[in-house]
Amino acid sequence: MLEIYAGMVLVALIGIYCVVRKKNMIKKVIGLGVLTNSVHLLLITIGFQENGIPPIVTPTNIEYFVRYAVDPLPQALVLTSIVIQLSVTALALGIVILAYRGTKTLDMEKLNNLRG
Amino acid sequence: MDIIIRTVVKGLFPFIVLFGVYILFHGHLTPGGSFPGGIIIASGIALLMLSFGLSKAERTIKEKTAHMTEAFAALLLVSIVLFETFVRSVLRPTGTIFELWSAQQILFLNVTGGVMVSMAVILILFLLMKE
Amino acid sequence: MLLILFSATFLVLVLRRDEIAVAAILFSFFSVCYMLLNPDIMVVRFGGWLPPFGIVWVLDKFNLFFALIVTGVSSFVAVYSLKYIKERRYRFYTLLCLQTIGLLGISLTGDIFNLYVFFEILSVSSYALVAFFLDKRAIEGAFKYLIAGSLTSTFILIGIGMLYGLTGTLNFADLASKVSLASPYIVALGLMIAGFSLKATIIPFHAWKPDAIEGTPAPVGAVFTTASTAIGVYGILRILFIFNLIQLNWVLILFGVFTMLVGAFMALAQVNVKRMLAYSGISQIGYVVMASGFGTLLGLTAGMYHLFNNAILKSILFMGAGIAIYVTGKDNLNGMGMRNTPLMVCMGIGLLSLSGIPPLNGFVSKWLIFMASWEISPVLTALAIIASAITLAYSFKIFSAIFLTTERVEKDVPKILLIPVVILTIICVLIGVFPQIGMNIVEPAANALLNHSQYITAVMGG
Amino acid sequence: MKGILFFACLVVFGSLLLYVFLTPSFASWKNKQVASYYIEKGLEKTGSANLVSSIVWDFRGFDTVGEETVLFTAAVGVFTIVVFGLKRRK
Repeated sequence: MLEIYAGMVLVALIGIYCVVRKKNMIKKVIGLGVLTNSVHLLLITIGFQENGIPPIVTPTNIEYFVRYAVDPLPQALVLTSIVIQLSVTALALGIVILAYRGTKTLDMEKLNNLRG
Repeated sequence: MDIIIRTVVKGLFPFIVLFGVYILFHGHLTPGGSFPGGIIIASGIALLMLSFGLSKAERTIKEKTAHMTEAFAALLLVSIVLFETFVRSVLRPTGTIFELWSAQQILFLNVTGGVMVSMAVILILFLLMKE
Repeated sequence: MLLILFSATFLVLVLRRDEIAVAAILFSFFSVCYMLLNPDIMVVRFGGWLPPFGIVWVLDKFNLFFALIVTGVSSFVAVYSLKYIKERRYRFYTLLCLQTIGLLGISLTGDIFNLYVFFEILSVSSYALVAFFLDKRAIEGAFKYLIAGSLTSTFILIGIGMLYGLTGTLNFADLASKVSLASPYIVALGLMIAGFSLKATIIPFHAWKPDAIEGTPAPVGAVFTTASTAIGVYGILRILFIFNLIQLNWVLILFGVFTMLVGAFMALAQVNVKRMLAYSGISQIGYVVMASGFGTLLGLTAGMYHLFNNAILKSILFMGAGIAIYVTGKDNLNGMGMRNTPLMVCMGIGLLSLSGIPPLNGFVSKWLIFMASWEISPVLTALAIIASAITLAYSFKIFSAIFLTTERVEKDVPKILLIPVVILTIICVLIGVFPQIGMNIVEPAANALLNHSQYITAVMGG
Repeated sequence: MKGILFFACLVVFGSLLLYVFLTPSFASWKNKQVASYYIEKGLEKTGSANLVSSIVWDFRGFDTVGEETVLFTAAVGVFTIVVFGLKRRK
């Protein structure tokens, strides 16, 4: 289990680094995606179980289903969260397109004229 | 674009949409459901846009149609879920459990949600491609 | 109520009529008022499932108090925007309705993941509203807000994941019985509080706010500085009190004092009206957070009363400044001179009340805050009075820049822009003269927050 | 200097997260009453073989509606921003 959690934390840190330190706007949006995906990984891992089977009842597995099925709730949460991430990314890209048309650059520093 | 890509896409497009619809309708039996199904349908349209350009895709589904369908599907969805207890008494789960005609409420919601998701994603794609 | 709000959103989009949206938001405001009269805690179970398994909305006094602020501000803004927004108005109203849905959902829900979903509805619609004017400043503000907002809402999601992993449930009331003061829980709740501090603009998380507000339409600025900050404070208070984390309150007091002073000083240095008002809003939130951090009934009442008054005052000021911008076409403090007697009276009252001059409502809540802080430490009282004095200074700066300059524009102000401002000013004076009116709403709310065992039994029992 | 400080913050944040994930009771099956209720009763209560679907649309249907609303909001927002932004430039 340690490897999965460590991997998730590593991916999350890469995402935060990308969002905060990169100057390019597209890279910032990509960083957001990486960060959110790492959280999805975390949520899925919470439902993990040894020898688990998918939480879908079929005629063949109905006898031992209750004992081995993994937790279905995090999967539902991830499904919801993916849609939210999709919509945020779409809106972000729309804003980036407009910013690019206005200034012909993707650099955050050159866009930055609101200060103080 | 390339003729090979165009031919392949032309052949593949109906099957992609069909596969999406299959996933929508079997959301309560197999993995998948409204969101994956809707996204698969939308990805078919995205393929059309990439290979044939916006105008051909516009001929398959109009931007305005997508917008209106999305709004109405969303409205339907909200009203169904808010009156869920009432709906459950009308659409009583009948039929044997592992067949298509079971859990009517979830089936119906899956299809409505799938329509909404696919239309929303198609709309967003249209808008971002217009740039 | 929610169905009407939802359907109004879609109808506005399809039919392109704005009056539907205004009617829907007003309707939700009045239904919240009606529900406040009900003494019991109401629990709405969606789909008929019992609480830990399904989603519930809990309508207790504390939740309804925030719902009242949110819908009240939104309805005044909706009336005001009928004239203020000139083009693409039906789009604006669609987004405004969605934002109201988000705010209302956050304040009423009793489920932690449902809270996240509504938080995202609020965030996504407000990103779009910030970018609404589509000029360079609006785009930049929207992008900064989007990055900061998505980063912190991811923190909230991580916090939710941790809580689910530690306790195996997502319901507030169910969580409250399982969460203890062990350190893993504190990390999880701290992440969520950090997420809400962004909306509440407590000082290390404040940087997006002035940037975002500078480019927005003024009525949206009013919603931002009142309703979304109120929602942020709601999240923080709900988490702190229902999970009994009152031992951590010194953190709140520290951040509150810091926010209060820095916000006031920054406001003094601004030249743009909207930016100055944004910093002023940050400073007022500092008062609220500090007073709530005392943890006593008096402190909590004072803080929430100040939040309530701040909502009224900031709406007056943003709408008044919006009228000035509408008439003169500039938002720089130099060159905004205009003459209009009713507006001058309203803005004057609003600014005086903001800095705590006696017969007005700002004085009532500030006096309560001073009293509450005196019980803890006189130093805090002194700091609060200093911040209040600075408030008076920048209030005078705004007032003189708009109404006392030599070059003034003589132009009629549309009546519909003035109506909400005048109504709010009347409420402001009324509360100042009869503070008991506001007290009747605030005190039950503070009591409901402190006696959270009632909340838990209402949700779980029976 | 700023970079080093930032990396230090990242490391502290990451180790805090790991600390929580490695607490012994984290994600253990015994504190999952809600999940076991879904697994045991989900099939007979909703009649859907796919339990994820039954949670998404039935037990927590309101969440999903909220999620579709987010998608709708994004579509409206992108429409507002992009289409009118393009018109204004011309």
